[in-house]
Amino acid sequence: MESTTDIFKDFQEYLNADHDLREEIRSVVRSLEQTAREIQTALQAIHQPSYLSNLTSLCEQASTHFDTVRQHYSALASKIPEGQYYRYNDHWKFGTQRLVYLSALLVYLKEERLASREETATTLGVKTNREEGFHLDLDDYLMGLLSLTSELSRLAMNSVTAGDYSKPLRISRFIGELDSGFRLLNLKNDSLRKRFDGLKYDVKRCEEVVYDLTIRGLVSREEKTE
Amino acid sequence: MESTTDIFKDFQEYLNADHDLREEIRSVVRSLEQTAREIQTALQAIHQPSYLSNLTSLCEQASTHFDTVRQHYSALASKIPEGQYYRYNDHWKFGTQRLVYLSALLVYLKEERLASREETATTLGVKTNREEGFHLDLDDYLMGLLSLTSELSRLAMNSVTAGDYSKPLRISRFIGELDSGFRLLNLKNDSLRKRFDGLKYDVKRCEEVVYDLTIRGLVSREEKTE
Amino acid sequence: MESTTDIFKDFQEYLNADHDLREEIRSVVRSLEQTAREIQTALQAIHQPSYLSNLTSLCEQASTHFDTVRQHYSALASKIPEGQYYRYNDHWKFGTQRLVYLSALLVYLKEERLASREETATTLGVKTNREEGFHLDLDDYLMGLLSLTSELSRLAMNSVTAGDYSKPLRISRFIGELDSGFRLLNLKNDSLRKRFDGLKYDVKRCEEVVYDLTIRGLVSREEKTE
Amino acid sequence: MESTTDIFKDFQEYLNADHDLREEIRSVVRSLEQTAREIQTALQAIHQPSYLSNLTSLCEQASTHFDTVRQHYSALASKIPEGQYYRYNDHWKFGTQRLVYLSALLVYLKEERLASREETATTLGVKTNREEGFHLDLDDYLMGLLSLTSELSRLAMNSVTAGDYSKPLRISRFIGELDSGFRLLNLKNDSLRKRFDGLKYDVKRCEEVVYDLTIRGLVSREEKTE
Amino acid sequence: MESTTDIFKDFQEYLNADHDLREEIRSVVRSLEQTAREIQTALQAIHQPSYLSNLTSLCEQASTHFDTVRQHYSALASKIPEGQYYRYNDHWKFGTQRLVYLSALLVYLKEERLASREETATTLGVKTNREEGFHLDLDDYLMGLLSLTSELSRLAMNSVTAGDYSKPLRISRFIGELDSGFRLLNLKNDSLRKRFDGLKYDVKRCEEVVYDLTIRGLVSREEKTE
Amino acid sequence: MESTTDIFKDFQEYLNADHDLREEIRSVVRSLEQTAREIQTALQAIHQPSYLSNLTSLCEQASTHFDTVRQHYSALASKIPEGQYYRYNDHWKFGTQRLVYLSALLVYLKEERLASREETATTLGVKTNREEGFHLDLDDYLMGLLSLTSELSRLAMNSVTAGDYSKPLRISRFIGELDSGFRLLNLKNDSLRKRFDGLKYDVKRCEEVVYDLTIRGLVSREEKTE
Amino acid sequence: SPKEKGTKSTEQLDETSPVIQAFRIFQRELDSRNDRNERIVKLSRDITIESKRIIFLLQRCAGSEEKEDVLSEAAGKFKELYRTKFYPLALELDGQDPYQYLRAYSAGLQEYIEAVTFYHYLLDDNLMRLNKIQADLTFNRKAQETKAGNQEKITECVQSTPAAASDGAVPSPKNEQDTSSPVNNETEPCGVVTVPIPPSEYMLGIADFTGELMRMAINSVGAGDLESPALVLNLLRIIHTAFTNFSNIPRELRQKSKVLSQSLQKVERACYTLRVRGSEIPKHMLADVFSSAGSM
Amino acid sequence: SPKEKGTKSTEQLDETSPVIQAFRIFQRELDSRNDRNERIVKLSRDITIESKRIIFLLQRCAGSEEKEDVLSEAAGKFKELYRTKFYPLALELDGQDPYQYLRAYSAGLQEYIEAVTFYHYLLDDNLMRLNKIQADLTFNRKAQETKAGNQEKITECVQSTPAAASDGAVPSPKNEQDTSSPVNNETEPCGVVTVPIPPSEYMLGIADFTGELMRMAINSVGAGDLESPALVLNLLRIIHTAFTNFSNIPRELRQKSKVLSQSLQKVERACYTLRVRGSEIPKHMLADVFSSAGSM
Ligand SMILES: [Mn+2]
Ligand SMILES: [Mn+2]
Repeated sequence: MESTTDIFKDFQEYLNADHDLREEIRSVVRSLEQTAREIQTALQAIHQPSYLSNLTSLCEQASTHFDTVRQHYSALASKIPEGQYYRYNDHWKFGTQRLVYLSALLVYLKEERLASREETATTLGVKTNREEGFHLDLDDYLMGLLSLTSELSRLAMNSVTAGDYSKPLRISRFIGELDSGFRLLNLKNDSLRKRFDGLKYDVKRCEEVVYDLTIRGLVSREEKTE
Repeated sequence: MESTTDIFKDFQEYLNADHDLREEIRSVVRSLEQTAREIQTALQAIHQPSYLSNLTSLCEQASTHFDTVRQHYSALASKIPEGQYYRYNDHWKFGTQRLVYLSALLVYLKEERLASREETATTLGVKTNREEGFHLDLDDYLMGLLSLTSELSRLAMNSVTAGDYSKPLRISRFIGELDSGFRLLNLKNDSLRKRFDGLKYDVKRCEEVVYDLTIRGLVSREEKTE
Repeated sequence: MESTTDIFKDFQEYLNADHDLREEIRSVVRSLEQTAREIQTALQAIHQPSYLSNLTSLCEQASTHFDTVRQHYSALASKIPEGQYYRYNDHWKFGTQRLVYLSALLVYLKEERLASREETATTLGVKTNREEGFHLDLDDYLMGLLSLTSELSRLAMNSVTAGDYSKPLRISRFIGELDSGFRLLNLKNDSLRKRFDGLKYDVKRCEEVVYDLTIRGLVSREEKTE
Repeated sequence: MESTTDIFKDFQEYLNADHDLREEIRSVVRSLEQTAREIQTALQAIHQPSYLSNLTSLCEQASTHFDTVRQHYSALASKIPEGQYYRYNDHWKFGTQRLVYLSALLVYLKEERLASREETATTLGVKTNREEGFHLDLDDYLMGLLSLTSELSRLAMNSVTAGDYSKPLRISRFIGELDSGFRLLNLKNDSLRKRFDGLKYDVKRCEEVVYDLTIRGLVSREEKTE
Repeated sequence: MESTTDIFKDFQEYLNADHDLREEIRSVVRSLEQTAREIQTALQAIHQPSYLSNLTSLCEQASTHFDTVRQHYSALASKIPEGQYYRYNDHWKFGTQRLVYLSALLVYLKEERLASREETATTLGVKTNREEGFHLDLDDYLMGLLSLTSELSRLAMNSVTAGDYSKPLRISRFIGELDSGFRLLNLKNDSLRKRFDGLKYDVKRCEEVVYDLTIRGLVSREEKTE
Repeated sequence: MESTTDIFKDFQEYLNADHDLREEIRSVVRSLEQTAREIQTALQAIHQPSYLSNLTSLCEQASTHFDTVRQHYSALASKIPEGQYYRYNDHWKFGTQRLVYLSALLVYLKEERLASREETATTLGVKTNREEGFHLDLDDYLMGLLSLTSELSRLAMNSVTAGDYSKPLRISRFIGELDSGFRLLNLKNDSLRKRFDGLKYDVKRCEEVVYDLTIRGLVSREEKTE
Repeated sequence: SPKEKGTKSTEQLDETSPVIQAFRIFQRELDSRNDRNERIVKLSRDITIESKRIIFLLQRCAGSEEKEDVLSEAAGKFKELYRTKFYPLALELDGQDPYQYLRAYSAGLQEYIEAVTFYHYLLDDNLMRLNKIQADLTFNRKAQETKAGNQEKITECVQSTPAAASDGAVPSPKNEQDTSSPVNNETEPCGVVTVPIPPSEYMLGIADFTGELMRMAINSVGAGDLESPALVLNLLRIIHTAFTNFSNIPRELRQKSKVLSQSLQKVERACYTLRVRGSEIPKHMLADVFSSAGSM
Repeated sequence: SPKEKGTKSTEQLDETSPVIQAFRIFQRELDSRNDRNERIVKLSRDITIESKRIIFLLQRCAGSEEKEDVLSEAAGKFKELYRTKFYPLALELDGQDPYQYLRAYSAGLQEYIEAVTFYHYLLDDNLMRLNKIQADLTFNRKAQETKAGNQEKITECVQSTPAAASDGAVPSPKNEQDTSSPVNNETEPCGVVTVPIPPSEYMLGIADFTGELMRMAINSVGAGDLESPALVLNLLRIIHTAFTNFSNIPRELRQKSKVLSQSLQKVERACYTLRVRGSEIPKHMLADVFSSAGSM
């Protein structure tokens, strides 16, 4: 009977360790999400009419936050035992998706192009591939991009309000490209699919803005096909 | 635009690979569960009055099935990329618990003792610890043991029907030991805890059989305290 | 535009016809279930201590109800357009399962054997195979058998109360056989599987009765292995 | 006992056959939906400013995909045992609705008229009526049409962006006609009704585009009443 | 549009009157349920081993509470406008069912027979038929009886604990008779049907007690068929 | 065991006292909510085209209702034992939030600014801080503001219908400022957070109105940045 | 029928047992109630279907020239509905506590109220009052008592004149007893039968009616009718304000008031769009533009 | 910490705006409240875990000879719990409206009550009263005020004597103000802090305790203790009867009373089984049989 008791004592230690680890993960993730919220708040300024003038400083400011992000991810990565990423990743899934969206938004604002998965991983301070260690899961990267399109379609409209009639055209084209990209994917009936179904509304919204500009002659034909 | 398309093509490959892998896993797991069912069916014979005479052949027969089990687990293990056990383990969790129960039942039938986690892992053809590779998760091992107690308490009763009056005493002692072991664990309110709550009825049932035997003098005092 | 209107008028007729047909089906099925309830009530008498003496008249009486059953099924069959059995079978699924159970119970009471699918279909007045017309779906036949085991396990206990100590043994064997049979099946996680999971309680209950009889010497060894 | 086992062996075969059939159906349907996605992606080009010039080639390209569609449906039809269409049609319902929409869109793009149920069935390679074999269910045809109106209302707007001011008028008239047709139906509170409730917004959207063109004199009175 | 506003003012008055009346009803019903709880508490003593000795005083004590019950029902009846019993009866439905159960329990304890609907109505101080005024709804009477069977099946078990081996037999017979009675009814899929489905567990429980007594020879054959 | 019974008697008294107090609170709160509904009804007139002409009288009328509000809060405050505000505040939470919204709406209509927490508390006749007594909970104040933004975004649209093209710009700016304010807060996953998530729709709605006006040149650049 | 069979199937029961004897009585009572309930449910379902059809028909009015035709077609359908469904329903309810069967006919009644208020709104731009609706559902049975067949009875049912029904305010629960309120019909001596409409059913019907108003307003813009949205918005606001101000309202009504508020905002948005778009050209041109767009 | 970062992140905001200024204040207030709530939740979670452990430990008593040892081990664990969890919790609640944080510590409190009443039942077969439990959770802070470090404070906390806490009846909400009820602790002048136990939390704990009683009764049969089930049944019946008779009880308590009723019936069944099985041999033999079965 001695041995039976021993077996169960070992088990108890194992259970306790799992519980403690989850507590620690939860704590880091909370800080991570807090930083994400701050970046989000800072970037809201892009919808203000005046933002064009201080876009650079805005981006710089947001960029500094990513130092903190990288620290948090580093702390997180150090806690996850090798090979147990998928045992615990529900904890940081949501926060990561948000940070992908924010870093991709930053890239778009600065260079009007798609942030690649590699550079996004670098910005977050994680690996691109699972084999290398704590990585950016593909699903999370894609979910982040779908949040980006939603924000950009709003920006298209507010650009008009701010008097910039050409940006909506470029955004519309960019979102159209992303839409084509996503259509290539064979999505299952999961959260990604559901979110992707929302993309068509972003596409439509941008098309409406372009339509409004076109019918009023506020945009030249050259611009449209440039 | 070329590059955007490329990015998504890569993604599609990734998604397809995941989908295909899950299909393969599902297929192996289906075979695994089929084998488990066959072992279960074979072992049902222990409740027949006549089983004592052919216990050995019964166990041998069941044992051969475990060759198949090990092959399936080997196939399964080879499919799971390193570090992704927990990404996919929902697929085989249930089947593994069942096989733990069956292999522990076999050990009990043959040697009337608790199958340790290590030997159970060996019987199934998997590792004991996560670090070593595709392993037997602790929760699944424990769940399997709780199925075992339920089956044994039934066996205690049917042994009497079959005319074997000493086996119930030994089973009762064995289940009592397991009960003490589980009581050492601080289980959370999860499926394990729920399952454990049923254990007391298995204990009680065995006690009652012992009682029935005792009051009729069908068991000697020596046997009881041996 | 004329033609567009015509197209839609045709559609309307189609929709109305479907609605009316469902109403008619519902009405026949209601009568069918009413008859099933009556048979059920009549057969409840088997749990009375006195039933042995008038088992024959009981069975005869229940049998006459099946004339009505066959009439209802004949009415039902005539309503279902060829090839649309599965479009509407949700309506009569439950009632059919109940009638399978009742007719199989009748067969067991009279001859202590399993009613085959063919004879059950005949008793109900439907075909055995889909190709022949309105048929007894296999799932429904199996579900009916699982209701039978539940009723028989109750009968095992009440037989003891009525002083019949050998019937429980025969019932226990019969249910054991059915259990083995069902274990051969590869059931999906559907309602059949769920219902089958309940079968183990019926098996256990019978085993307990046999155990109670055995430990008190109320049954001879010969009877048990006969 | 022999016979009981036999009975269950037969059953197992039956269950396996059903399971295998569903697997096969699922596999064909997956291919079908994949093809549908490809057609959809191809036809998305109609919203690009440049599409007018290559409408013909676009339609031709999409048309070729329907060869594949017909092959898939032929494979599917050959799998479904006679009279079991409604047992399995949940599997292809959604895909069929999508293909109805795509083939009706193609007909509209080429000839600006409603694709009849007969020709749609032909394009898909299925029968029009249930009696003839694997057919196009009426509900699915109607659901497909409702997806068409949504796509066309979007096209009306994007046509303006692309500089085509007369297409929106024709689309508006076409959708108006469909709306009148659907109003003739007494729809129950099902998915069709819900979908139809959205039609009024498509109608309105087209009217608004026509309005925008009219007040700017971008469309002649003759065109409007032609 | 003044008159339109009047419509809503009238309706508000109607709502207020309805609300006030419901408040009054609720208040009486609360007292009614409190009295029911007290009777229930008093009658819980029947499960004590000692209750046989003071059954008479127990029943007398419970009886006096029914004076209060009748007063409450009289107050309640005076509040309900003629022909609106079913408008408000949700308020007292539950309480009435409980009181039916308690008064029927009292009758059973005293005379071991079924309390008729008429005498139950009289005990509660209400009419038997709707036409006569505030009445005892048949559904509520039947629901009360189903609570009775549940309590009696518990009593059967506790009687054994208290050393009374013949009461369970009489209870089992009584519940069996009620079961036959209920089977005569064509119940809809309502709460009564659901509750009736629970009756089979009460029947079973009593049968088990009788079985336990029989197999141990604790009850003579005469007693069983008396 | 007498003393055990005492424990439950004491507890019953406690429950009764609690129940009575809650009844009283509910009654006051009902009056409070009725007054809130009347204010709400009066203020609905702001969505009518004609409201500008009688804004002053409208506000005055609404203001008088707040005398009643203060009386109700005074009655309520006198009922709540010290230190038990949060025991009962579920009762008035909803009503208070509504009144915060209404009084803040009034302030906005009159002066186009944010009503501070202090002045809102004063208007309602309660304290600002918990330590001072019956107070305005911060959560309730914030929830009220979120209802305000929703109402104002609706007003923005209706103002345009009424021919006022500049009000939407001011509303949009005001809501934008509130949005920034709310972003400073670290909201938990509670009702406030959920409600705040809805704020983005209000922001968007206003942005759309401003966009619609801008693209049609109905608003001058000066107005937008004034 | 179930009753006969029930008797047949239980030959082995001990019919001398008081329990069985009592349950035989219960059996008859339950069967009779369930049968009545079934018949009422069936009538209600038919009323729902036909009312929905009438609503569909009425929606065709939106800005259309065939309004007259549509309205008279609807009037005919209502007449048929009274004759074939509501009169039989009134007979079923005669002598019963209508609230016992309200759940069985509530759905049909609400849908009918939705249809008939919609019809009357199209007729005279006003909200139909409860007593008017109630009068339509009150029938004079006297004439039929002498006739023979049931079929004829139904054919010749006549609606009582509005005067025969309560003409006063909405009855409050307390005083219904002593008024000629339709809800209490047992005291009617003159052979009048009715389908009682509890005021809350009326309001639920009104709430649904606002959904149809919204649909009509949005459809009518497409049909070139630029006035309807504003008119409808006016009525919707009155109803919405009233609903907002109701206290003590039942849960079902509260839920519908949320839908009502959404309908209101949809029409507000339509009016907003008309204004914004109208800003781009002179008013008189606007109507012209839309009406020609709609006449295609 | 969130606060610093919040400040950093918003440099571009217009800090002169009254809206922003007001929200800066709200930010601080919300943060402070949320932080306190977080700390309390954490303490509550720890209390839950430790109480569950104690209950597990106490279940080992069932018919066992090591009862004395187990009870004294449990006593030690309770002491540690007061020192490391309840005293810090009392400090957090000091000066607050405890009901504001009740949801945060309710789970832990109930689990603790379950554990401590179980412990006392094993000690003296009786139900522990609320004022006794409350006294255990009331701490005298005076001694610590002079010390320096927080750590030391906790180490040396002393529980106030029972007399310091309310000794009377369960406080009713109306009169709590003027009694020395623990729920209202702001008027305590003598440096006493407490974790207030609302009576309904006490009852919820009692309800859970009955579940443990049931477990113990069933386990003890196996251990040869044939008396426990009857004793436990007695207490369970008293509690069950009391719960049955409660009026105005909160929903949560009503739900638990269903579980209680199931526990009662499980123990009733155990007693029934004992009787039925006991019928087969003389009473004195029965105990003998079971006790030897249990001692294996
Ligand atoms: Mn409607
Ligand atoms: Mn517990």
